[in-house]
Amino acid sequence: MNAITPIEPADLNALEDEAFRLHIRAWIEANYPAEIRNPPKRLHWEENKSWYFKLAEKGWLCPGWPREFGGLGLSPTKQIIFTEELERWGCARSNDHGIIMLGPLLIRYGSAEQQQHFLPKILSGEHIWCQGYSEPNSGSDLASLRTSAVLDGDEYVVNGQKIWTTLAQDANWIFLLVRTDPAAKKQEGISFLLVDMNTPGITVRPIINLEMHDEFCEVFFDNVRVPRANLVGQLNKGWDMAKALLSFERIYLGSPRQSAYALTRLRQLAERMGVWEDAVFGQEYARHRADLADLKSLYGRYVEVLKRGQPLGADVSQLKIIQSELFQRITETMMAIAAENAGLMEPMEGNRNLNPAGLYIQARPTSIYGGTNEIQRNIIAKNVLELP
Amino acid sequence: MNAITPIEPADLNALEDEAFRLHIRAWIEANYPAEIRNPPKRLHWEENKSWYFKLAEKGWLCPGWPREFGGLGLSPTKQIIFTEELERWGCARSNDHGIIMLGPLLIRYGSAEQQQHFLPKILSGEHIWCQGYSEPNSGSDLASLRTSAVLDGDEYVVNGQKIWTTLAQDANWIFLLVRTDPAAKKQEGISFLLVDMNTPGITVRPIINLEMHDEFCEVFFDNVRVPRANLVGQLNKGWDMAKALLSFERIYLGSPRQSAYALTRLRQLAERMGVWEDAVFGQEYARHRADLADLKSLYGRYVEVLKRGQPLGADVSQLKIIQSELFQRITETMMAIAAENAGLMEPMEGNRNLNPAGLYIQARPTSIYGGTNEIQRNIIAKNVLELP
Amino acid sequence: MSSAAGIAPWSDDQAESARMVRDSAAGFLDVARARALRGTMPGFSADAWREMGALGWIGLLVPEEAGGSGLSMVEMCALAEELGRGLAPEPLIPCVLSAMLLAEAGEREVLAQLLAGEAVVLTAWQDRANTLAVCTDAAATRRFVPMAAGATHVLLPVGDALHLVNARDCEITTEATHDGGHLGTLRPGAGRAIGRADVAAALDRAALATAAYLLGGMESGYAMTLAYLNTRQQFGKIIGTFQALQHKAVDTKLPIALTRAAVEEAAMDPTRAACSRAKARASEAAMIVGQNCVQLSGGIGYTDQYDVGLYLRKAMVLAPAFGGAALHRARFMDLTPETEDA
Amino acid sequence: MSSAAGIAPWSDDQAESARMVRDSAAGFLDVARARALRGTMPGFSADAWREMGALGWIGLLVPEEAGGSGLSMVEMCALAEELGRGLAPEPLIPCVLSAMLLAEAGEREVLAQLLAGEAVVLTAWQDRANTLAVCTDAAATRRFVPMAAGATHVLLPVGDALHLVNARDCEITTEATHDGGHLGTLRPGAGRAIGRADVAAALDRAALATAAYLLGGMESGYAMTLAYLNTRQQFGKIIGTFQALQHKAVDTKLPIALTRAAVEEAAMDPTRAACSRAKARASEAAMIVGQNCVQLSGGIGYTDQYDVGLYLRKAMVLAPAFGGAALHRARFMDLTPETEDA
Repeated sequence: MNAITPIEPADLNALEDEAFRLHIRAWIEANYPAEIRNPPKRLHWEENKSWYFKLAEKGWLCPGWPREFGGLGLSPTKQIIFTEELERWGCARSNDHGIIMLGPLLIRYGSAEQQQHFLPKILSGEHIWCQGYSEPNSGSDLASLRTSAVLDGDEYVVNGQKIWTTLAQDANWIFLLVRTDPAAKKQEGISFLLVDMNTPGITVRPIINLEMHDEFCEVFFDNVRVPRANLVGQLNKGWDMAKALLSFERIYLGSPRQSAYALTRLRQLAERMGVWEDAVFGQEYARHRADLADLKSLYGRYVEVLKRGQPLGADVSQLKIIQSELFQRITETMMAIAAENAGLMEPMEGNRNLNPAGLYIQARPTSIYGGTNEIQRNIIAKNVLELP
Repeated sequence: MNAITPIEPADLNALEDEAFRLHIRAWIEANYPAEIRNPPKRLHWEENKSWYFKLAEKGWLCPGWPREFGGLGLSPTKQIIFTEELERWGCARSNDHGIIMLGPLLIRYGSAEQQQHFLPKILSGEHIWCQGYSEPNSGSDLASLRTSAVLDGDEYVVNGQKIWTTLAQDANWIFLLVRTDPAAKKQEGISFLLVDMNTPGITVRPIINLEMHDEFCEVFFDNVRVPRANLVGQLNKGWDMAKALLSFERIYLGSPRQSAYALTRLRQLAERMGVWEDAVFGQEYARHRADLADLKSLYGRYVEVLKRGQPLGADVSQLKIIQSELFQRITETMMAIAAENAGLMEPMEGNRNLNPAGLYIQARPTSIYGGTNEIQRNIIAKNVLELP
Repeated sequence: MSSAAGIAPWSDDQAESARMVRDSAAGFLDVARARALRGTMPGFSADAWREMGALGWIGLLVPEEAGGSGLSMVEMCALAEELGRGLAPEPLIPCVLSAMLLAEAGEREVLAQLLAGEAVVLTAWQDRANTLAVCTDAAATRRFVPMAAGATHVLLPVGDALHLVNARDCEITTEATHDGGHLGTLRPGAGRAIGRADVAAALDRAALATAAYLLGGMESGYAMTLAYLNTRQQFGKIIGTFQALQHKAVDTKLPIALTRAAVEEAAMDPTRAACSRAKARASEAAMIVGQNCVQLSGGIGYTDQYDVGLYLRKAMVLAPAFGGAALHRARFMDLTPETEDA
Repeated sequence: MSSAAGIAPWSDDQAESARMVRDSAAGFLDVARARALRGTMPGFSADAWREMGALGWIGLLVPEEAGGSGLSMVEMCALAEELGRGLAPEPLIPCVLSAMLLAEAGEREVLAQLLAGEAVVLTAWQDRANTLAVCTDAAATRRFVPMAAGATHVLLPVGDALHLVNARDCEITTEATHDGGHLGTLRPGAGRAIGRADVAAALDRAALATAAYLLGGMESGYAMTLAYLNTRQQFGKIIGTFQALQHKAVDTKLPIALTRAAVEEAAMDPTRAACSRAKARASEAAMIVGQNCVQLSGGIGYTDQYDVGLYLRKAMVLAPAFGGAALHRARFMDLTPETEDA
């Protein structure tokens, strides 16, 4: 049950932006479990579900979904405020692939039956989704994926392997990009399939990463039979559907929140290490500080695009590069001032705000996941700079 | 006439290295014209020739040439010491394409007649050479050059254009790479030709660079007739001959002298600007200082290769990248601390040691000339790292 | 090239007003004009100066009741950006600064001449390099006065007290700068006190406008560089197809995008912290972008005849003007409270 | 891969001697051994330790008359480099340090056990992070003692005075480190004074040896990365054909080349300035190289199962050990007179 039940307006969209912000903020602060603020690692479902259910019960799980599908139907501006408030309070990202990725895709491309069947189960927490896109030999070149789905009667038979599947061990459903036409050109033989993780033939194997965390998994498919009705959209058109959702990811990965969090930790570490007043550290900190402020200004310009309901262009990839590399630089400064403490596995003195190595390691893959920064630079070169 | 004529040993090679160094040093200090120490720009022949003739008169113009061709026949180690001493005293580079490039090439590949005709004229200063390699559309891709030489009776007829020809306006001879077989594959139709600059049909047009200096020229060839006897080596084998001389250039361009010179100027500027004791400046200076010392250590390892008479590998390109980028970083620090003085065309207060903009501009093309740093990285990737 | 970097946080009215000012600058975009004026004295065109007056630019930030255009930093930055594209050598930003100060002090006669482009009033505020502080010694020699040879009058702040001096009563020596202009060292003659003004606040705006000028220059030099990458061939290919050059081009774009974000946000709300952050970014970015553009242009980029070098030369002069990157970054840091990031 | 970077400035005898020591380390190149020992206590193999003793490594720098091998830093760096390739977790460098100090102080009994690989004597010289100064307070808690759980004895310098303590008489707590080892915090118990030694000079050599260990690790991680670039395919091509990755690979090679140059020069003449310069370079380069190798290896580089990450983890622990880059660079600066470059 929610700790506070303020008087809820019938339509949150009707609130002034600032009033809306304070309304959201108050509820988050009253309801978010203190013990999982700013978690150092991505949380598992068991750690996270109480918050998921709180949001679900409140009806705030899916701020961006239209009201007729059980969402809050917030305007773009208010969705952004909602996200900002979650980030401000250091709320953990929940098991949100159903909320962020699959829901919007089904709303846009799914059949009425699929919408009626799956969306309520996301809202209730009955279905927890994960995303099966990357494969061992298809990372940057995702469109070369080879996991196959072959129609056999009224079922697709799926064989292959996915990798880097976030929190697959917590999910009971997975949405997949599969190859349904091996003869077609790369992007043109790919379809979008919904698969119950309890189907025989699926094996999940967690991957331990440099954080010693099992956030990512490999998922193996050995003659997994999937009802034909679980195909979303048109056969062999899965690529375009999946791609249409990626601009969300690019702005999400460009959010200044990681760098802002790290900069605060850097200050705390500098104070602990006695270098806060040091001139050399000071100018390095000032540089990070200005870099972050300028990133926030640039991020705000893309948020403005969203607020006006316009599509994000390829240039949003700039944010992802700038944010990930700033996050990395901040953590590199942390490592330098931490000196011998830089090697420690656990936070210093049991204070999780003093965890240089943890943040440093956490920052490493930000230039790899979500499309490596090399791929982002290719995208900008071709699509923004229009180089040949 | 030389200011001092110390007792000259019959064979300089017989001296101990350190004695040799001091011998050379004393002579340089006594004879080098003070007014052209550490010139801010490449000198023209009129400014430079008195030094050229002093070296020639002394017999020290060509330390590396064998004695039978009029050189000093120094061992590799002593040649290096000789160069170090010139660099130490800030001696200007003379109009040395005949000495450094053409002489060794003729000694290796020229006919006896060519050797007898041309080498003495280099030694006497009668012939001043320049090098015609690059063309407007053949820079990084030098082998695509198109200046043509077509045999007509006993003469080649040369047509085309060279560019970035250093000090062409001071030279009376030019050695050229020309295309003699337009049908052959790029590198295989190129020959090496010696051309009197006074031949009708040659036009030299200086290029003003960012230093407002006319160090480089364009040279145009309009039906220039060149005796067949001026072809060096085999027809269509000019590329290989020219390439064999390039490892000299790569280690020359990797010499720490530019960075060392700039670092001293940085210190002088820092003292003048009152930031020498500043902690932030101090750590930046320390970084440049350590970078320079490590570059010197690395440079020493390649000098060691030469001393042992071994060939330099492609990895010598590392030096050129490291030195040019360090030189540039040092001058960028100069610009930052010079503040408003960074925009001035002339040295501050008439003190040519305080010339931040001059050095900053001078450092820009070091990552372009002699094969751009991008080309050097390609070379290392392919030939050292053996990437595909 | 698309120069998309999101949308400026301006109202529709502001955006429209900025666009109109931009359009009015169309006649000053030709770099050949700036090139021709290099090294001349006083280094800029008297005709152009009068035209700038007629267009209302010199008084852009002066209230309408004082004879100015009464516009804001949004329009000023838009204008400065366009002038940066054309590398216009006229001392518009220094004179906009003087106009603000004259207006605030209540001086009207010289202000009117200045706004009309008939006078050139330069504010000689600094007595040394590398400072943001206004000189407080009336007798001190003033340094780094841009285009000083063209001054008809000199405005001498002593703290917030302003003195107006005829240029011919000052002893002025000049040093040539890399952009073809010059900087003056000035021994002030006797002038008259004309009142007081918030000089530091006006300097903040001059710094921000200079950041915008640098931004325009960066974008133009960068556009030339992209065009070169799109045409130059080596190894049988357009060099813009080489991935290493593509990525260097992207890395040159990023500081431009950050500069635009910082400048346009500051233009809307020109607090001292915002102005400092924008100038710090622009000063640093202009040097990086200029260097990279020269590098990407290869040999031709190092020739004086090629315009890309002119943008670098301008950056060398304007990056430190009204305070360089380190000074402004430190001031931004001092002025900005720590955020409450969790 | 050719690892050519010129020729070390060593005599033929030195080069031959270094080669022999390198060859003797062939059994310790297998990273799987180091991987298996991660997180165990004391984190290294007692058998391997005895073998290192038998090979004469622990006493490598101890004079022959004191029972050591009487070799120089040339051989020590060659050995450390090989151990870095194999990520050997045994506390060889800390114990080589202790052996030098014991020998210099004239202690023989524990030294003999140490040289034989039967004792593990750790020198607890620092009482805080980020220092090069030897602790001068006998009672101070000592920090960051590597592999402290494996110590049989602790050597406590108080300035240049040495005290030898049984490890069981000290209160030791440990914290796990990213390389699978641990660092100890130690409250010294009562020991016996054994004499004096130049602790600071011995620490210089430990820092230099650590630099060499890091160099070996960089080269191995880098070699793995090049192999990956040479096999991994995306977009129908070996990814090592992509120019942007080629250039990043080159930029990763350059700091390795500089580290080798600095380390091998210092090995020949281990002045304090030379040791500091080498450690500064190695500490900084190891982090950059480790980061770049992870980045170039993509997703797989971020998994714990892939060895490239182990080199980065080792760098995180050893870059600050015996002083990090900033400390050593500052000391190099203090110790090196200005050059007389004209």
